[in-house]
Amino acid sequence: AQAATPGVTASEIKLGISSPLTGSAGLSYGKVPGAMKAYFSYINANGGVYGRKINLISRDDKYLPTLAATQTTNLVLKDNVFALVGALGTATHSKAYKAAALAKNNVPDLFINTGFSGFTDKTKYPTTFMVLPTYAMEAKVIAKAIKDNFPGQATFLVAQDDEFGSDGVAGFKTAGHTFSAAPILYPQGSMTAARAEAALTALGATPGKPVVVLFGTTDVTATILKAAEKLALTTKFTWYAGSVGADANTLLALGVKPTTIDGVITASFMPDAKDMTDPYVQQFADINAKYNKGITFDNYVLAAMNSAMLTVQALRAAGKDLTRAGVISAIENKGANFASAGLVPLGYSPTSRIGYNGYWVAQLNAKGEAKPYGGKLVIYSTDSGAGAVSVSTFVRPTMPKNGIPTNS
Amino acid sequence: MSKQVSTKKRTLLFVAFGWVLLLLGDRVGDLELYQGSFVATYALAITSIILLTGYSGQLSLGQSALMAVGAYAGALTIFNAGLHPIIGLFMAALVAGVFGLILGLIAARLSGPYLAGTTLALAISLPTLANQFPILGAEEGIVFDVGLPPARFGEDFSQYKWFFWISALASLIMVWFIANLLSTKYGRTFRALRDNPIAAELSGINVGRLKVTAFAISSGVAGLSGGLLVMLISGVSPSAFPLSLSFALLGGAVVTGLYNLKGVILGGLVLVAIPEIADSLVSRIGGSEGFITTLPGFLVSALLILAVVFTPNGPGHLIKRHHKK
Amino acid sequence: MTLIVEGLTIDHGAIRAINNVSFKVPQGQLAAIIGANGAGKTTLLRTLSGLKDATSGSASWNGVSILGKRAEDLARSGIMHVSDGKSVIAELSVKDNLALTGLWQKDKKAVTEATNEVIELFPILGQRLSQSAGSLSGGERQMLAIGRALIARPKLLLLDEPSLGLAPLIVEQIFQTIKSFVKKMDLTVVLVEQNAMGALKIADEGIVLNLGSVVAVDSAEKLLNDPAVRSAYLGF
Amino acid sequence: MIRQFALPTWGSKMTEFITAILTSLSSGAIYALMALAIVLVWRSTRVINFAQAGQAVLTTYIGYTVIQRTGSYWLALVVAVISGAIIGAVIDRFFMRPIFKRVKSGPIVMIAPVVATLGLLGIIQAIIGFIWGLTNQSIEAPVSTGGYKVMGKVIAFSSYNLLVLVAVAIAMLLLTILFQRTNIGLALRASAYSPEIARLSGIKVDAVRTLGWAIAGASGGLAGMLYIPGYFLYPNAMDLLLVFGFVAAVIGGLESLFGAVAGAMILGFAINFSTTYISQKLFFPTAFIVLVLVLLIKPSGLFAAKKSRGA
Amino acid sequence: MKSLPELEFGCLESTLVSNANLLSIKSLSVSFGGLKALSNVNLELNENEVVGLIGPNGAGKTTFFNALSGLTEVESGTLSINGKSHKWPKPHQLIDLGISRTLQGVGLFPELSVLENVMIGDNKSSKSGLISGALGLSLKDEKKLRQRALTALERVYASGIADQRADSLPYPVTKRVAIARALVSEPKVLLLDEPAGGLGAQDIEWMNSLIHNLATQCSVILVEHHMDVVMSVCDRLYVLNFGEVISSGDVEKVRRDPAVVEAYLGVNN
Ligand SMILES: Nc1ncnc2c1ncn2[C@@H]1O[C@H](COP(=O)(O)OP(=O)(O)OP(=O)(O)O)[C@@H](O)[C@H]1O
Ligand SMILES: Nc1ncnc2c1ncn2[C@@H]1O[C@H](COP(=O)(O)OP(=O)(O)OP(=O)(O)O)[C@@H](O)[C@H]1O
Ligand SMILES: [Mg+2]
Ligand SMILES: [Mg+2]
Repeated sequence: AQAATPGVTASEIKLGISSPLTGSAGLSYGKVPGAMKAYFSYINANGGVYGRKINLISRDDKYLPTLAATQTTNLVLKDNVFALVGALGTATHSKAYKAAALAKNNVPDLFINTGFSGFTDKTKYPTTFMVLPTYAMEAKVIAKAIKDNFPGQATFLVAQDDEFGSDGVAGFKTAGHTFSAAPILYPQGSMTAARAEAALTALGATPGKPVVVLFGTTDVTATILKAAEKLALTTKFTWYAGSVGADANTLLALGVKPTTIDGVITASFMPDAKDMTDPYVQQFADINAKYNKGITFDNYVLAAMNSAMLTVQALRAAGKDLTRAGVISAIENKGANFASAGLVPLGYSPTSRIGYNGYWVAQLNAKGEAKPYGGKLVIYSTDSGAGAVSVSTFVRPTMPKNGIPTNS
Repeated sequence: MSKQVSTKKRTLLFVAFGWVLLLLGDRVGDLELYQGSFVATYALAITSIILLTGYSGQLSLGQSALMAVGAYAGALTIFNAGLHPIIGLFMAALVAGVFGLILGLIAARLSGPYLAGTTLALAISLPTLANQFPILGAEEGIVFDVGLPPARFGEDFSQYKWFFWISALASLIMVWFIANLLSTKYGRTFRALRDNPIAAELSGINVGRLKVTAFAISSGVAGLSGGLLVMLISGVSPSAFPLSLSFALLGGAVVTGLYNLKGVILGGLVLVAIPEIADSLVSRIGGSEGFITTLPGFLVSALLILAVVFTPNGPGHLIKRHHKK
Repeated sequence: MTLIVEGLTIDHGAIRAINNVSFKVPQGQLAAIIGANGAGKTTLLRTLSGLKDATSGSASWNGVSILGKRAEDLARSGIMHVSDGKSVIAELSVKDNLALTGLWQKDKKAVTEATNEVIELFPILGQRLSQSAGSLSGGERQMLAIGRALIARPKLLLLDEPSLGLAPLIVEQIFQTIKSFVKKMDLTVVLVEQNAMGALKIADEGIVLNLGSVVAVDSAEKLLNDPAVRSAYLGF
Repeated sequence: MIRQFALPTWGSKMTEFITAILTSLSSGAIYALMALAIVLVWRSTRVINFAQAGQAVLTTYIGYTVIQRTGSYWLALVVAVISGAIIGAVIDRFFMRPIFKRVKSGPIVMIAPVVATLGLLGIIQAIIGFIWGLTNQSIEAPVSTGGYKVMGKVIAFSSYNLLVLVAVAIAMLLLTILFQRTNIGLALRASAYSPEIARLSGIKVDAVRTLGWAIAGASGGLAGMLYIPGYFLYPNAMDLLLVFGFVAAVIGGLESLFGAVAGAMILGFAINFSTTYISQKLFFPTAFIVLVLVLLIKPSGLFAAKKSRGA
Repeated sequence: MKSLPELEFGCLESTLVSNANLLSIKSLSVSFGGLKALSNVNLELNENEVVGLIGPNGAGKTTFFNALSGLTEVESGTLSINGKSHKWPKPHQLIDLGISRTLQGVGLFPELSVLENVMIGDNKSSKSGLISGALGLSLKDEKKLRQRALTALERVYASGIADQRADSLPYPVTKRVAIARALVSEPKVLLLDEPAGGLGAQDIEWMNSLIHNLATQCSVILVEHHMDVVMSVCDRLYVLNFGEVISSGDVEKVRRDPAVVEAYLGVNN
């Protein structure tokens, strides 16, 4: 049976990733394949997966749908990979998925890096497993946090005008949250300094300390925060930056002042990459230092290594006789119990393809560290639909020794 | 302008070429078929540039936007109106052609950098509009599905072969149309107005109208190739038509040689093969992570420049010159 | 200061435009080069002014070789070429066109003087100074081109069909002007003309080209009276 | 329940309007930086230089490195402007000149420089990625980016915005004087329109064109060093700005530096007003609409040179 | 001979006058800004007549052609053909009036073959539409046009070079091809702008006889600075100076007109 499984030999498992390495999107996400490779190297150095070494082949799609489609097809047809991991982006991956006929060939499409709820549709994407919670979930959690912590304040939403924003808008609607003004939806690339200043000037006239939710990429968060600095409005608002756009390292690198970042609230399902007390974080940071030389350890690297660790567990759970169907059913049946750095529960089941099922609410300090809001870690868990947001008592599984999974 | 190929000969040539492709299609793998489909699609897009720039002398930097118009028109026809994919591809060409006609009427008085600027602005603004109309499906876009190959072709007939048949056939037919058109009156008049608009005007040619005609036809051709492109990636979305696509096609047109259609396949081939080659070259050389990620872009760009420097009129001209000597 | 051309051969790709041509033009002399269309006259001038490379042979001015030099350097050393076909820059004003040859000259006063002289010579240019050169009539452009060259106070003037498209009266006037300049400024002129009659009348020496080769070199007067030349190039 | 707030109306219409004007000015100034560089190359060599986005970013990276080493923005500015000039000159000498030696007539003359400069853009961006890595950097503005306080309110206009605006005005004035009033300017124009006639008139065309590229490169360096502090630094940082700069230059007629700045201001105002008063979604379409409207009225832009007669 | 499609134009206001001039232009004025390039110019042309339009450089001769062919805006003036008045045409409508012209430069299409250049001259006769063109069905029309172009080339003795590129031709030949291009539409009126300019003595002679020949089939308005040509081929002359007609009439009369001698010819001619 083994010979029939593409990408698997007695000594090797070939995996593929198509993601942006260059271009604007490559700035943040270009580190992902390298970080995953670093983790796999670590595993390979420690015996691999049942003796097989993992070989991750990375192809640059520049965040363009056409390239994603051809690169993914290349991975499947030319590189003959066993499974795909960590694909990035909605427009890109939705095209790549069909073009490379992943469904037809039953190619596992593991731990994709997008929160677009469309990917939860098992009939359309039967082999896909998300890792991020959906954008809608995040919106619901934010709505809940606002309700709990800032009752009576005006609220505003600034969101990117695509599936990212529209999923978010839908989530707030589901949660029954209405904003004090129509959401500001901006096309990608249009939130210039001038536009941000105009938007904040308008919002600045609101009495009280309104909550501004930023549902966009990190560079836009930075642009808006810098506009607030200019207009002396940083403390006028309570800032709520979505998980995609709140990487503190990046914000600082983009020139946002530490005092501005101090107090920004965000949601996350992962521990903070700066939190070296967390065993996972520490382990991953060690691996990074050894196998990913010269790359600073940050949230992107952390998330990528975490996905790699999930991948190793999925491969192990599928058993020594590795097949594509085997991996898919292994995640469906055992995925919820995989060890991971995530602080919220994993939701994999035969019916659900969503990975993390919730968020904890964090607040950045001036050093860019994310600490639990209000000093106490509260984990909110929910679904993408109409389900309520509940506080979860989830305790994550302890890390496998040295970060090397031994599950089966 | 040496002796012209007669229409009959050209038709035979196209049929023979189609036959060769058909045979070839049975002998190569899915990946080659898939890449071949892109070659055909890009060749068609380059055809639209050769018609517009090489023949009628107008420079458009917005071919990607026109392709997007065709792509959306096709997708709506198939997905929303539920019509046959062939009608979808037809609509892709037609709607883009009409769009080009309207744009051409607006831009008829523009030339050189002014037209280039206008089309460039179009290329960055048009795709962002797609997010504004829910019917266009935002970033995830609309599925563009030509369906499975007919059952009578058998089990082995893969989706990729089906793609290849459709894109190669559609491109062949369209290029045949354009080649016919350019070999007689229209080609002649396009070139005349390009070379000397005043003399053309005095010879009774309505230069303004003809420029618009060229723009509309070119848009139609681009629209069809847009339709084919999204067929290959099985769905349309705004980001599938970035400005860089327009630019890449211009590069392809230069490699092809702007003045005749003979090399369009080569242009398409280059667009598909060069990044591929650069990628595999780099992975073979190896090196630091930064080196590996930046080198392919460097190589592709460098090749583009070399092409412009050494064969600005296309390899066809090189070969011809050698023959003469 | 003599222009010496020896065994000059020039090709356009496979076409040999000038074949083993030799002649001399001493300082202060006006040589007319005549010959049918396609004889190679323009090609010869373009090579002498540095616009085109020669295949073999030599050419020197003032004892210094001028082959392989750049057109702009030759121009600055006093070799001015007025190319055929109304060589003006259509997008620039008449004034700017005239100013081009003064840009690099040190003596700005002399430039102003020369400019005024040119305007005196072609008064219509004076009336068109701020107009773009592209709006001039064919003949006006020709005047502008010659005027621009004269402002450079050239030592060797290469004129390619200056009478082209000019009214008879102006042709007369231009020929006389050229002649007077030769005297006044001790100018050496190589004048290429279809109007062989007019050219030979003012020239000291005539060179007859045919299909790229020199078929006759003689004093202009003798050529004017040579029946063979008359029938072949003067049309009577 | 969350209480509904109506945005206060007192004076807010006025604030909105004033902010729209201020942001229009500052974005117009930014577009103008790029438009100037584009017009400079166009005027001196008839090339739309798409590599300008890369050149400007590259020089800004050089400036960034200087800041890292010395901490001085002003020194970095000088270095960036000088290296911009050098890079521009090198590009002309080693890329554009060989291309124009081979490309002389026909539509290829329009396309070859476009493709070549795009290729250059790719090369420059790859080189930047290789040297400085593919991550975001930032440069701190040399003057305060805090908005001015007017009648107790902070407005969307800072010393930094003022600096950019003033720099644009000065650059435009100096360059205009250079082009219109000096011999170098005339030589630049003549070489661009007709290299052969310029040569025959004794103008060192090659040198003059290289000088044109150098001046444009220098102003690109200035553009980068002024723009990036208000934004971020990465290899593609000025791609979009290039498009808007080009659009602005076309609006202005491509010939005149004043036109470039005017075009940029028109674009800045159109974009900020349409996004403020109609919808943020009009950000990109506005560029197209404004351009089409202007060109419908004046097909060669607002301040174009007169056309030459046909026959 | 092809019937002229002139009926399409301005028939409504036409007033049929027998024995009318083939072409009649009344009080034509053209200005460029403040410059009066033509003022109140009247010109008449009869069938099979060669009329010369001469004058100093910048007198307005080319402007006259440009006005008649729609390249320059007319300030005032009327145009009538065969007694019927017409609107001033747009450039591309000139041919419909039975008029064709050559340009003062040569104005060939450099990258087209000689034959194609000439075919462009009667592009309108090829009715092939986009669709028939795309399907390759317009061959008959093309063949006919090609034949006509070859005939026109024969008339200027240039049929041997039909397949050469126009930019590879020696200068005198380009002049012939330009005339062939103007002839192929079989115009009633031919406007020639300096056809002998830049030609050598032999070619000028040749051009002379060509124009003579042409006059048997159409009428010609000739702008030319070569007085030999003008004097030998023209039936009548108009002399422009500063945009005004300063003299007109038969050749001998004009030639001796002191105003013309002073403004244009000089004493030596
Ligand atoms: N750029 C060119 N490429 C190829 N052949 C050329 C080129 N220029 C000129 N020729 C050829 O070289 C020969 C000489 O041409 P040239 O223009 O020097 O003649 P000319 O005596 O100046 O003629 P004319 O009196 O018509 O101006 C001709 O046969 C011409 O066709
Ligand atoms: N578009 C224009 N703008 C301004 N002035 C113009 C324009 N066209 C022509 N002129 C001027 O009108 C006058 C007449 O020009 P035109 O070309 O008709 O002269 P011409 O008689 O043909 O002269 P030539 O014999 O030199 O060709 C000239 O003085 C010219 O400068
Ligand atoms: Mg000549
Ligand atoms: Mg004239």
